[in-house]
Amino acid sequence: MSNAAPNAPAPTAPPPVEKIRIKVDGREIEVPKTMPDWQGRPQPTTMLQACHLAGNEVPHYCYHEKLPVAGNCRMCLVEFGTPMMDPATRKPVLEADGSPRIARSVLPYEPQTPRGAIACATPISPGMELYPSSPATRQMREAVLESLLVNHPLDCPICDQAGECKLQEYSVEHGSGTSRFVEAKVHKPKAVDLGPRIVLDDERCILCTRCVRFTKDIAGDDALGIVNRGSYNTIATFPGRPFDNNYTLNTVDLCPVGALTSKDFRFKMRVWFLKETRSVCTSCATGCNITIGSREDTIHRYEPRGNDAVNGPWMCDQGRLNYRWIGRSDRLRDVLANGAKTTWKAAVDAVAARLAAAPSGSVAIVASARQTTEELHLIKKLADRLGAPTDSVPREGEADRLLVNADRNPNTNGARLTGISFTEAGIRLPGIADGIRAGTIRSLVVFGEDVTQHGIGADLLARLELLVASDILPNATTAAAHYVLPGCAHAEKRGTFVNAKGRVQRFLKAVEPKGDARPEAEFLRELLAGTGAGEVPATAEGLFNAMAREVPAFAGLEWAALGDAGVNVPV
Amino acid sequence: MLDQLISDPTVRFVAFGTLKILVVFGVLMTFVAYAVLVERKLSALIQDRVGPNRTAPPLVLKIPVLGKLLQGWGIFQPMADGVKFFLKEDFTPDYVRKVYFWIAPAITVIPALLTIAVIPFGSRLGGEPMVIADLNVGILYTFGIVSLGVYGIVLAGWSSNSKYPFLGGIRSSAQMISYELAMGMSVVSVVLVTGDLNLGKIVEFQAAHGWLVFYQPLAFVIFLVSAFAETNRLPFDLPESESELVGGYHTEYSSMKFALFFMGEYANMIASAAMMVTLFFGGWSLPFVGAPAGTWLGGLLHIGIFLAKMIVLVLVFIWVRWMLPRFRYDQLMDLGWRRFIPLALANIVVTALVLAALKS
Amino acid sequence: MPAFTDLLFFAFAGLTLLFGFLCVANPLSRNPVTSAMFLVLTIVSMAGLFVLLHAFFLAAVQILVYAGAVMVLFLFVIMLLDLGEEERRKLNRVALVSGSAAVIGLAVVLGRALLAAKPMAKAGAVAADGDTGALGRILFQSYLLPFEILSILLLVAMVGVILLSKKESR
Amino acid sequence: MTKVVDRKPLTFYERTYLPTLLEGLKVTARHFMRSVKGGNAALQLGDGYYPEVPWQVAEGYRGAPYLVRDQDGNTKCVSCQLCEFVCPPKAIRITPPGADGVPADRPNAEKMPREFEINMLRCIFCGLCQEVCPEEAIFLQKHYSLTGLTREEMIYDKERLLQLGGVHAGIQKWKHKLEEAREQDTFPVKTD
Repeated sequence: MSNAAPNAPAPTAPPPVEKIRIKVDGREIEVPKTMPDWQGRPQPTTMLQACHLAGNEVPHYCYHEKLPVAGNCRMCLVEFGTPMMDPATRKPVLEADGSPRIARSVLPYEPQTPRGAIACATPISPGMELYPSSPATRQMREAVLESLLVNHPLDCPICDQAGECKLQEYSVEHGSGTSRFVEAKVHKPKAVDLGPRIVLDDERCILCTRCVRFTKDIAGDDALGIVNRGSYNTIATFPGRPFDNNYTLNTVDLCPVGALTSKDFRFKMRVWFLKETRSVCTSCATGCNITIGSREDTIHRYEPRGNDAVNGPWMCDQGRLNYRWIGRSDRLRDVLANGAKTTWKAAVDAVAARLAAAPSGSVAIVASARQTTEELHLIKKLADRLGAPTDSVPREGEADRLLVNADRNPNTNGARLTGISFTEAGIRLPGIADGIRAGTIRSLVVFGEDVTQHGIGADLLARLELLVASDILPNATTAAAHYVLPGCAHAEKRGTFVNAKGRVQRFLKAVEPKGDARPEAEFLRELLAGTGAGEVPATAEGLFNAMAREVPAFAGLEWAALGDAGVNVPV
Repeated sequence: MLDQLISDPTVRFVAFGTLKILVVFGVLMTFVAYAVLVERKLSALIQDRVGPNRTAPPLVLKIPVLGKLLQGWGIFQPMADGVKFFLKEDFTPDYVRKVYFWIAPAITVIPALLTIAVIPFGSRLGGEPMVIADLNVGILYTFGIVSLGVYGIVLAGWSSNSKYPFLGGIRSSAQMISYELAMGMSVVSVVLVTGDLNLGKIVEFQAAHGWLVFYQPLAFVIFLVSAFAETNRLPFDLPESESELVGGYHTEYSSMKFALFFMGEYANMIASAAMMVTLFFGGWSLPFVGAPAGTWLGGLLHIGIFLAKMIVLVLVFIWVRWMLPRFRYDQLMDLGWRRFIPLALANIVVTALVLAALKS
Repeated sequence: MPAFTDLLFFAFAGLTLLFGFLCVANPLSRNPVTSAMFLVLTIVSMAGLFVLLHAFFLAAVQILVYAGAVMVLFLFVIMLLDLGEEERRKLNRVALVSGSAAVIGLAVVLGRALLAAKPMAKAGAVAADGDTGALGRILFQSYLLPFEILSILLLVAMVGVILLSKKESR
Repeated sequence: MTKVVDRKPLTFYERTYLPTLLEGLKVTARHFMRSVKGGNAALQLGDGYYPEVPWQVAEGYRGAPYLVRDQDGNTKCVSCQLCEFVCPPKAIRITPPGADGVPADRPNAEKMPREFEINMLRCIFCGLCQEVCPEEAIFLQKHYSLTGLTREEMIYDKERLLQLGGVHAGIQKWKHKLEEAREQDTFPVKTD
């Protein structure tokens, strides 16, 4: 066995998993004997997983695919039966027709009372029969729900979870509709300030401990715990220590009820109004998959979208809260020519004419690794046409061990693969600055960056004959620009990013651009036509497919084939 | 100098022409406005209701008995309606084809007004013929102009870009063409009898020989029914039928643009009535008496006679609206194509034969 | 006032040509309904020309039949078929050549006919003041055969339409 | 079993539409004559009719929806936005308080709308908002004749709705919860 094999051979297929036969609701199916647990290690298949494979979802609160199993909510109780063994012969007892006799899980001393097992933690065995739809199972679920609701305040009208609350959903699906409980409910603290981003309502908590397990086992910050006894059980942090790490808001997603709510989203919008758009987080090169919740062109929240190849079901708080700039009131809304408002046609025509007239090599383009791959590809085409040097701007931060990448640009790899920047972003920038200083570069086109922060100061910008800046928010560069072309945030257009691991992921449009702003690809297309670089497709799909044909790194890819999870390319 | 000007035929023509146009237009508009009131009052009486009886300017109400009476009759209602139409919000939906949407109401109302130009509404007044344009082909002119009226409705329906108006427009185009044929053919026999296309001559013929309705009763019936269809009045108001098409072609219209459609319908109705009076009821003449008036009084009397006949016919139009339910579309087409056109054709043949026999 | 009539003639002739052009090659709109409406305007302006020739009957019939009936049917069909904006097509070379050949040929024939014709010999006498009687006499005496043939042609077309549109009945 | 009812074939006379015409003429003429002769009481001008004497609505009439206060004068609405969601013509528009918005003026209820607007031009008085409201905060009341000179005027804001709605004495759920909590000395309860 050589350990010096840099080019690892194609991974061998995992050994075939042994299958066992069981019955779910009287229907015989074959399930693998082991399945991956929350860390991906093979573990004996549980009843819950088997029911899932059989197409029968078992309700659950504490169980979560990506968390250790706790088995404390009891919601997943399922009636089951196992083949009877003759204790003397150790042989299965057979019915008259030759089929094995099944022992149902009812208590021996109280035969009418079901005695289910928690499906999330009970492994299956050959010949087992599961009854997730039996009257006994239904009765158990009803009883569990009634007990969970004993102290629940039922304040859904003021609860942010309403609409995506598991307690609501299961009560409708499996609950009894009425309560036999007449005593006063136990009242616990409401609106407890747990940390800088989290509010806890103890009355609503059903003590599933998902949040406790997440912070301990995933985030690695053992901050939460359960204190007190019996009816007075509550979630709490260590006295005087706030619940504050970069992943706290995941507990809000995990919380099946409205106990943990986000301060940022608190009382902002009811979830049933939110339009959900599949998108990608732009805060770092990890490219976590997100769902944008928006209503009428206002973004209200980001939520992580499960993708095991990128972020699992999690995302960091920093990325999640980084959406307010899209709705900022000082967004660039107008097309400006020398400070005066103008139309897109006039501005694009003028810029195209001046760029087309500029001698080769006198134009430079600074693009941004926050732009979509398609836009970067179009910028590269434009640069090739004009003979212009290009680069993008690096943006570094601190990485952590979980999701945050040191590269804070979402599309550095896109910029590299399309040829905008060299192997490392930003190494051509000093050359461009020198060119401006020497007077060889007289026109500069900047996309989405403030170049005064990156070595091309205001004094250099003042020397330029033509400075075109396309950006989303105003900065020193747009203030100095002769032409300002307002662009769009990722939530306002469609496109793809290539993350740090080379995964090409697409994102969709959630809200309309502000003011006159347009997606960059649209006016790049017009600039290309205006400078005589030819026609390119008008849609994001067409652009991506055309780019895949032209750029070797994306060879063979298609927009439609990217799917929701993305596709890896070598980087 | 002034005498010279007055005696100059061109000046006379222009001056009297303008005067006649203004007067006729004013009278027509008043008729349109009050036809609406009469319709509302008459329908109310037929349906055991009261009708408009609330509108009155405060000053009028102060007049002891008359004020209350005028208010009760709703005399001021048309004025209030007019003011309301002007003040209502005039909106254009976003999704319409704007140019057509804006010109369609005008196209509807203009032909209706143009038709009046050739109607001889009196004999002579001070030596001046009481017709705005004494055309040789008056009847054909009327039909040509009326046939253009359908564009207003069709374009309104199409440009509204909405399903009910569209259905209304489609219905209207088919209905108008169908009944134009029957109407035109019914008039052919009238023309055969009089031997002239000039409406003035036709009236003079009737003044001499008696009303044409007695010569051509079948032609009159066909013309009358077709006139109902051409003006989109009940029982043939399928282009706007409220119960199924909301408002038909004018569903998306409001304010003055809607008012133009409304005025177009009533102006059309009055024009049809005037046409029928001219063609079948001897115009300004009374049965078997009357020649072009020589005196001012006679001239005014003739105009009065014409208007009286016209009002009676307009009342018939209004009465029928509250008498009959709407036809089904296939019944409407059946009536037009399978009853009226063959009947009108037969009428032409019979008339021609009789005329030939009389001549020989 | 001959000058005034001439002015009117040029106005109507110019409008006819303008509307005709807009009907087939409207640079602003490729909508079939717009084209149809410009055709209506063309027909109406042509009726104006007839009026200037004192052919009132012809003018009235032109508006009545073409503008009032035929074009309404056109519109009816356009709306029912819900035709969208017409795409601006690339010129087909074969069509271009054959089309221009046809236009040139037609122009030559028309030019020769116009050159050969005697200017205004007795046209005025025939249609004087839109005399329907004279028109009728020409139509039913001099040109009876062509008239009847045309009528039969229309009849054939009508029978054809009825046959085509009739539902199969067993 | 379908039963086919044969239509009575019309006679030629009937097919000319004449009998129905005459019948219609008879009916309309009869009513017209009766009205003209004064058999129609409504013809008598005078008072006692709608514009002068407003119409008295019946019990249970469903007019315009307004917000109500509880017997302590507090806003009952908690901005749950169910009415906004259920409203068929989308006449209701609620601006939620947000994280930094004013808390409810009732203790324990945590929130109330920052703004609550009903566009009375859109409202169809269907009553679904009243039906769906978990707080009994919105009621269809007896106003049926709402007028205004501008569209903006017809969008009733929270203040106006509350003022028009008046007081509705009912179960004070949140107050009851607070009192219940105060009786349990185990936990401190925030009252504001």
